[in-house]
Amino acid sequence: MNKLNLDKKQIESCRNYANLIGQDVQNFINKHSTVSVERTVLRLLGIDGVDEFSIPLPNKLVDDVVKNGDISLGISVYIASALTEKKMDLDNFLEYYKKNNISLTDFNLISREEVYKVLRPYYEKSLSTIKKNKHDRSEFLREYPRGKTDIYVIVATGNIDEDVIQAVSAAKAGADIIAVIRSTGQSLLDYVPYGKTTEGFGGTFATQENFKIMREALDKVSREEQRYIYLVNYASGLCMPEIACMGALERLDVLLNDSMYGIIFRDINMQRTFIDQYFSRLINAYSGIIINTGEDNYLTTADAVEEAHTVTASQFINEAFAKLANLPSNLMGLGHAFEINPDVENSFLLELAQAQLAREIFPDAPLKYMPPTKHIDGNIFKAYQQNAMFNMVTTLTDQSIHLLGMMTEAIHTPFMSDRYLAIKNAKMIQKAMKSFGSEIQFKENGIIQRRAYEVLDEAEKLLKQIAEQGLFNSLENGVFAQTKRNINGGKGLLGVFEKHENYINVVLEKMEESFYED
Amino acid sequence: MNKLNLDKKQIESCRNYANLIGQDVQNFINKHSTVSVERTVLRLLGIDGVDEFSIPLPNKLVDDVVKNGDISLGISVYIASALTEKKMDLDNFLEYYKKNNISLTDFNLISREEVYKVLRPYYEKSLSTIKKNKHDRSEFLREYPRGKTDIYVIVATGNIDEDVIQAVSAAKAGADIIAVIRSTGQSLLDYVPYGKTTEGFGGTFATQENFKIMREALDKVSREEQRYIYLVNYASGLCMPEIACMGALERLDVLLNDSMYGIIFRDINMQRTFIDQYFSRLINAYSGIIINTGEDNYLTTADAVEEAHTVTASQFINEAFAKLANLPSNLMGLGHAFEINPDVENSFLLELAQAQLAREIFPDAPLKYMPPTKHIDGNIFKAYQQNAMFNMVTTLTDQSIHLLGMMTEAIHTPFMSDRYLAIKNAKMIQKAMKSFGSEIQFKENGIIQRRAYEVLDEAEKLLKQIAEQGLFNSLENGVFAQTKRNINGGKGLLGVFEKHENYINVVLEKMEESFYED
Amino acid sequence: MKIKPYGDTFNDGKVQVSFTLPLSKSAKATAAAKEIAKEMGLIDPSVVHAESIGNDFSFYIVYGSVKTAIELDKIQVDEITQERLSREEIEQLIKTNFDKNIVFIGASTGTDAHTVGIDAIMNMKGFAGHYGLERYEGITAYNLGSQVLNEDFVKYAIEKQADVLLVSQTVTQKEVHLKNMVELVELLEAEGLRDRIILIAGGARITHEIAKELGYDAGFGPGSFAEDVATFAIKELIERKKR
Amino acid sequence: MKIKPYGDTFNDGKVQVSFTLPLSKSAKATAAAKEIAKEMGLIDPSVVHAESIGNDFSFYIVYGSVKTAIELDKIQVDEITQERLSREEIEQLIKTNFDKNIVFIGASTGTDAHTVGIDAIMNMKGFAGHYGLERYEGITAYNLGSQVLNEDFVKYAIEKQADVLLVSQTVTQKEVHLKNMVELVELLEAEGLRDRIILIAGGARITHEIAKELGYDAGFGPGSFAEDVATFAIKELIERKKR
Ligand code: B12
Ligand code: B12
Ligand SMILES: Cc1ncc(COP(=O)(O)O)c(C=O)c1O
Ligand SMILES: Cc1ncc(COP(=O)(O)O)c(C=O)c1O
Repeated sequence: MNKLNLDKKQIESCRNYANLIGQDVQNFINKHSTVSVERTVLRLLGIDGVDEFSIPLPNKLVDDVVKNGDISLGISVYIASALTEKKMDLDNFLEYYKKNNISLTDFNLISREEVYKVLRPYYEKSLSTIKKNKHDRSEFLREYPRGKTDIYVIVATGNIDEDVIQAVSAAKAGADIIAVIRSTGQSLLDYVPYGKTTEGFGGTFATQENFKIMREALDKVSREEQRYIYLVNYASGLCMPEIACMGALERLDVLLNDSMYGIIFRDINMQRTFIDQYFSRLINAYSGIIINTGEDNYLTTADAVEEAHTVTASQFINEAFAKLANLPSNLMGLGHAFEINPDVENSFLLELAQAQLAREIFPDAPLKYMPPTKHIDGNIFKAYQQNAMFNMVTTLTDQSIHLLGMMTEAIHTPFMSDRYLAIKNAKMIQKAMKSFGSEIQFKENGIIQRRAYEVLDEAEKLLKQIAEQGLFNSLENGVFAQTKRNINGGKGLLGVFEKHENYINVVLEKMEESFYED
Repeated sequence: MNKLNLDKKQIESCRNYANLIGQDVQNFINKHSTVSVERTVLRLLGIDGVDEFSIPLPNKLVDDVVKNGDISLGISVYIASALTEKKMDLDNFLEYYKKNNISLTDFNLISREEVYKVLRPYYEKSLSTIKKNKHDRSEFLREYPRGKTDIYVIVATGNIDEDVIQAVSAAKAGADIIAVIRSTGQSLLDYVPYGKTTEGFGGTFATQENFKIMREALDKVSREEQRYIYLVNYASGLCMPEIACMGALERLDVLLNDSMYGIIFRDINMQRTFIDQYFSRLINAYSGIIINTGEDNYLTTADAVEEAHTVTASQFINEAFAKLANLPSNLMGLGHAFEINPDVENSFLLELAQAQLAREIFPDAPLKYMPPTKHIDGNIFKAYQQNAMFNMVTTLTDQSIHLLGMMTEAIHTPFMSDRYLAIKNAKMIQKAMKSFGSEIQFKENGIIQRRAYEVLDEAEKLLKQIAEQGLFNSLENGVFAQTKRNINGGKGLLGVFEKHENYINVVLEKMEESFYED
Repeated sequence: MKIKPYGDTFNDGKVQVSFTLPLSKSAKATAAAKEIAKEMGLIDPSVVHAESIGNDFSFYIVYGSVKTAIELDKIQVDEITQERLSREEIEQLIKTNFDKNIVFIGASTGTDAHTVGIDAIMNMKGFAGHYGLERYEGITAYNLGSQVLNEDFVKYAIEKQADVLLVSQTVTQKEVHLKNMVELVELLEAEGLRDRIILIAGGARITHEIAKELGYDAGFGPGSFAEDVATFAIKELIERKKR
Repeated sequence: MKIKPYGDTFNDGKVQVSFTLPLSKSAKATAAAKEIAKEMGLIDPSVVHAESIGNDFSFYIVYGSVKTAIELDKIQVDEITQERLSREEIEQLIKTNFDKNIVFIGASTGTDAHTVGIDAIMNMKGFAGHYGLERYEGITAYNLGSQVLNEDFVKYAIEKQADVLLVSQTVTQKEVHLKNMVELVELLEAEGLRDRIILIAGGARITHEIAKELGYDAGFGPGSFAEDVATFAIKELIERKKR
């Protein structure tokens, strides 16, 4: 595995800078919460469903407190106080709440101990569902052990029923991981749609019901194929922790959950994103869900030769945040991508260097490796070849989560046959080149090694600079994807608040505790 | 270049066996001639054209002697004697011959010295045309130096005019070598068709006029593109030396000219083929034309994993015959192919081993590397990928003559776009992986090296066995392509004859002399 | 002139087709594939490949010859035929014809978050060696980025007194782009702005033809550069000034 | 049941098409490509790729939706529906029904030199783990190899009193195989042999349908094995004996 002969000290130094960066932001995170964090608490107490205007109950309740009470205390105390005063269980209270024109802030607030006492049965129920899901997943994995590289494809029809057909078909063709792409724009909604959906643009809405439908279908095909098929969805966005919670409840296996993607690519406020990602990742850590980070996206806007080091630097930062959220290495699906213009001389060697670099820096991480997208054009034959080259690098460098490129990348979301052909492409390379990686050595100080050193050097410099300036400032200066974001700009800032000294979050605290116990 | 760490002694031993095999057959060759050898002599004296029944004059004259005279004396003496007795020059005599019902055997035979004296002006004219062609090619090559790998594509429309359009288009897209495939079955005709042709099946007739038309078109595009475009045709068949002669006269650059292909794949008699290939290759050596051998074809009938060593053994034999015909290494385009079933685990490594083996055994030969054909099916996308993998091995092992695979290999002879896309595929690999070969080393005694040792071992054993049994016997036993041929079977045996002790061949002798002069 | 596709001979009409059928692979499904090819007007279609791609689906590759040649002379293309001027020429043109800076405002509108295209046209750095509009003397360029609502876009246009609006649209699924592009035209008309502004669209699937149909002044597809857009816009502005 | 191709939704009718036009790349040529797609009955064809491929040629990739669904129930396939028997079953069948060996003669006929296919069916070793006819007890198999002229083939058939003739044809350019295959039928008829012999064709582009049309008893395409041919031939011989 050690082909690049990297400087261990330098890697250590990068990690140290990243930890400084992460810790600095974590201090900020610990003092804050957001509306979506609070909604997640409600969901983990078992609150779901929508009112007559299709507003999800968690939104309705949190908005109520935001408007009429003091959300900085956290939603936990409000809901617990209401139950106590009304002497109702949650279901009854919610019925009562929906029917009568009352506010959640109409009740006398009870003490921290009482809050825990009242809410324990509710959150314990959810937590035990999550634990059961984690256990079921382990059972599946024990029964059907995985290879070293998982083939990952997306479905994106907009219609969950159609998605199921395509997912099953892909699994039968050899896919190990199925991601259901979200409808364009969902990440900017400050609520999670409810129920089964069959209309979406460029993807299908992420709803708990849709998760359930797909999970069921995949469990069935997992048994048929004797391979456990991972289900993936996307957390990043204004509802990051809520989606993590839904994923935990419906046994998703992988969640796109970057610490910065929303900031850079969806112009979501950075304070909001950092706070949300922490809770979201904590849930994932608790549920045994692999996170996927999104630094691969940097190269869709910036040049992949010049900006390769930003990907590496970002991986270190994502790792630092992941550790702070108690995620073990084997759940850190750090992202990177094959995005160099194939017209660049020796582009293949540069890609190989970068992929191997990631592999050697993060030996235990289930690295997510993204296919070429930017330099794919409408020539589907050429695209098929570019994907073959990408598949080769994947195989040569033992990447873990292998997102397959589609020959119609520049045209449309995948057709059934595009996906099938993509799987066939990957399988052929995997088989024909099976031992190629272990059969070759790289020339000492040759093009490949030198490229890796160069990228690592620059990543270290960048991390040092970010550590000095702070991550907030750095994002304002546009260090990643050449995109500048204002600390008070972007979507969702209104949903951020400082925690009161009496702030209570029953679920977050319980989860944190669980990690200290171990 | 030395990646396999081959045993030099073993290579030496293979060469020794091959030389024994070659010398043994050469003893037979030296004592024999064939009707096509004699027709070639006439062509090199400047005799061309057809009679009123479309029978080529060279055929008419040789058949005349076969029927009415003693062809074992060679055609030279008959034609020289006729000219002497009739006191005519060649053109006049031929007019006279065609008009009057005479035989070439009607004249008193003159002495060897007289024969030379009479024929000198005629053959010298041809030889000087050939020398001029050789010189012109050198000039082109001096002006436009070549890279290390030449991209080779075929045209095969059946219509020389359409071929020209496609050839020019391919050259503009980046092809360095254009081969005009012959019409199905031409190799079994015991004459060469005459004049321009626009109707053929799966290919275009090889005629001198067609050669000229294509050469002109390619010279034009060579100047436009500032790259000298090689022209290729096929010699193997019943008219092997005649086509070599036509190629020499029209400045072809490469000729398919195997010592055994006709025997194995066209069921041409082996005596006939061996004799013909010698003269044919002598002409090529004289003209500076690269020969291409056809051991790649073995793997289209036999299994490429099991029979790889037969290709290597055959390359040694073809090399031995080439040396006997005075061909220098840099004109020996020995053939091999990428034909392993891609479903075989690590097939890519086995292909790499084989290609590198050929490269290291024959470091100075312009190796001809053939694409996958046998395991290509109607899935054009898969085929495009297989071709990409083939292109990678080509680039990794510095093959010289790179025959591009077509995505429609299993369907039809190439469409214009198939060829274009094939060139694009090859160019992308060449560029993106430019230095990959020099950047990697193979693991010592790993899969690749061990495979190479195994193939070389078996090739040595096979060569030893053939040297012991003799090549004629071995072919009767089906050592190559699992095809058995009888020494007195197959087409064209009737055209073989033993030379009389007074046999004269003015051109062959002159050419042989020229090599001893150097 | 009548033309047909070209396989390896003039007017052989050869085309390659591929598709999936919602049928398990079978002789009947293959026959159905052939039937579909015939429906497409192919003579002698040959199903060269049939492959099962999952439970109830199979994939086909077909070659065949199209029946009818098309009449080339009848094809009308609404094409931007102008020669692309260089940046210097455009700057000169602005200098000679206007005494104020020309204001370009661009955005990736609606839910569309793809900015690489509009950035390529507008940002200082430009694309593939062609500087963006921000670098042009005589041009004031505002790039509003991604997911800009049409309302906000129009508001900004009024505020900055835009001369040229640049709309980038990449996501075309379920025709979102058409709806979104038309909505902008309607908004501009409602504000009485449409005629005072040059409205230009661009994106990977945008053609001049489509843009014109939707009520835009021009459309630019893949491979466009700032020069193309600026040449068109400035010349058009000069034209309009004359009228 | 009516069906259409499937892109990512039932009956979306999506197909992919590619072809070359004998035109230099231009907006007009792209429009022509779109026109051709329309001629093929595609709704909303989208030219997703246009590339110059040499002086006067350009290459196009188009996606679009076919208009008409086809009626699946109307499709008739002349299919060999028999279950493939195992070698042992076939040998048993011969044993019980005939008291002499069944003579199969095969060749790649005409100018065709492709023997891998006929070898796969006939040679001892067989193909992909399926033994060839030479290995069958009760069958006498003669494989004449390549480029066997029809005349010679018929002569040999008479000499060896063949029961079954196997014809392999691979080269299909300019329809050589059709001519060659028909000629054989005519020769057999002239000799009064046609009805006394089972005539079977095979090859990469051969289908049962085509073979029947040309007057053969059956046709076998890619993926056929000795068992398929033997099952068909022996059962047919038994049938004929009954009549
Ligand atoms: C990069 C990229 C992204 C990046 C965008 C980053 C960013 N800041 O822009 C990220 C990763 C964020 C992304 C996200 C998504 N993407 Co995206 N993405 C691409 C990708 C790979 C490249 C697009 C690109 O940058 N091209 C390069 C630029 C330079 O080309 P261009 O845009 O065509 O621009 C040129 C011309 O068109 C013209 N031009 C463009 N705009 C304008 C404007 C004017 C006025 C003028 C004059 C000219 C002009 O000039 C430019 C230079 O020549 C394409 C696939 C591909 N290879 O094309 C998919 C693709 C466009 N994405 C797609 C989808 C579906 C999405 C998502 C919706 C997926 C999802 N469900 O999550 C999301 C959400 C985005 C959203 N809400 O809009 C689909 C669109 C399918 C369709 N036809 O509708 C594509 C085709 C991929 C696919 N096959 O699924 N994507
Ligand atoms: C191997 C090969 C050769 C070898 C043949 C060696 C040999 N001894 O057979 C060599 C190198 C000699 C060769 C030469 C040529 N070839 Co070639 N060749 C091929 C290749 C690569 C594979 C064919 C093959 O062996 N397939 C494997 C066998 C097992 O499959 P199969 O034949 O389909 O057989 C199966 C079934 O069809 C069936 N079957 C077959 N026959 C029969 C018979 C019966 C009775 C039954 C029941 C079943 C049956 O059962 C078999 C097992 O399942 C194909 C391309 C490809 N990938 O398909 C080109 C191909 C067939 N060749 C082609 C051409 C044009 C030629 C040449 C004419 C080129 C030239 N101008 O020089 C020459 C000349 C040959 C000639 N005179 O016929 C073209 C044909 C184009 C067309 N459609 O007309 C092809 C498609 C390549 C191309 N794209 O140009 N070729
Ligand atoms: C980390 C991460 N999160 C989320 C997404 C998708 O987000 P959206 O649904 O906002 O397009 C991506 C897309 O590639 C991603 O990389
Ligand atoms: C050495 C050699 N000669 C000749 C040919 C072509 O011969 P024919 O024209 O007989 O098909 C080939 C075909 O691949 C070949 O490899």
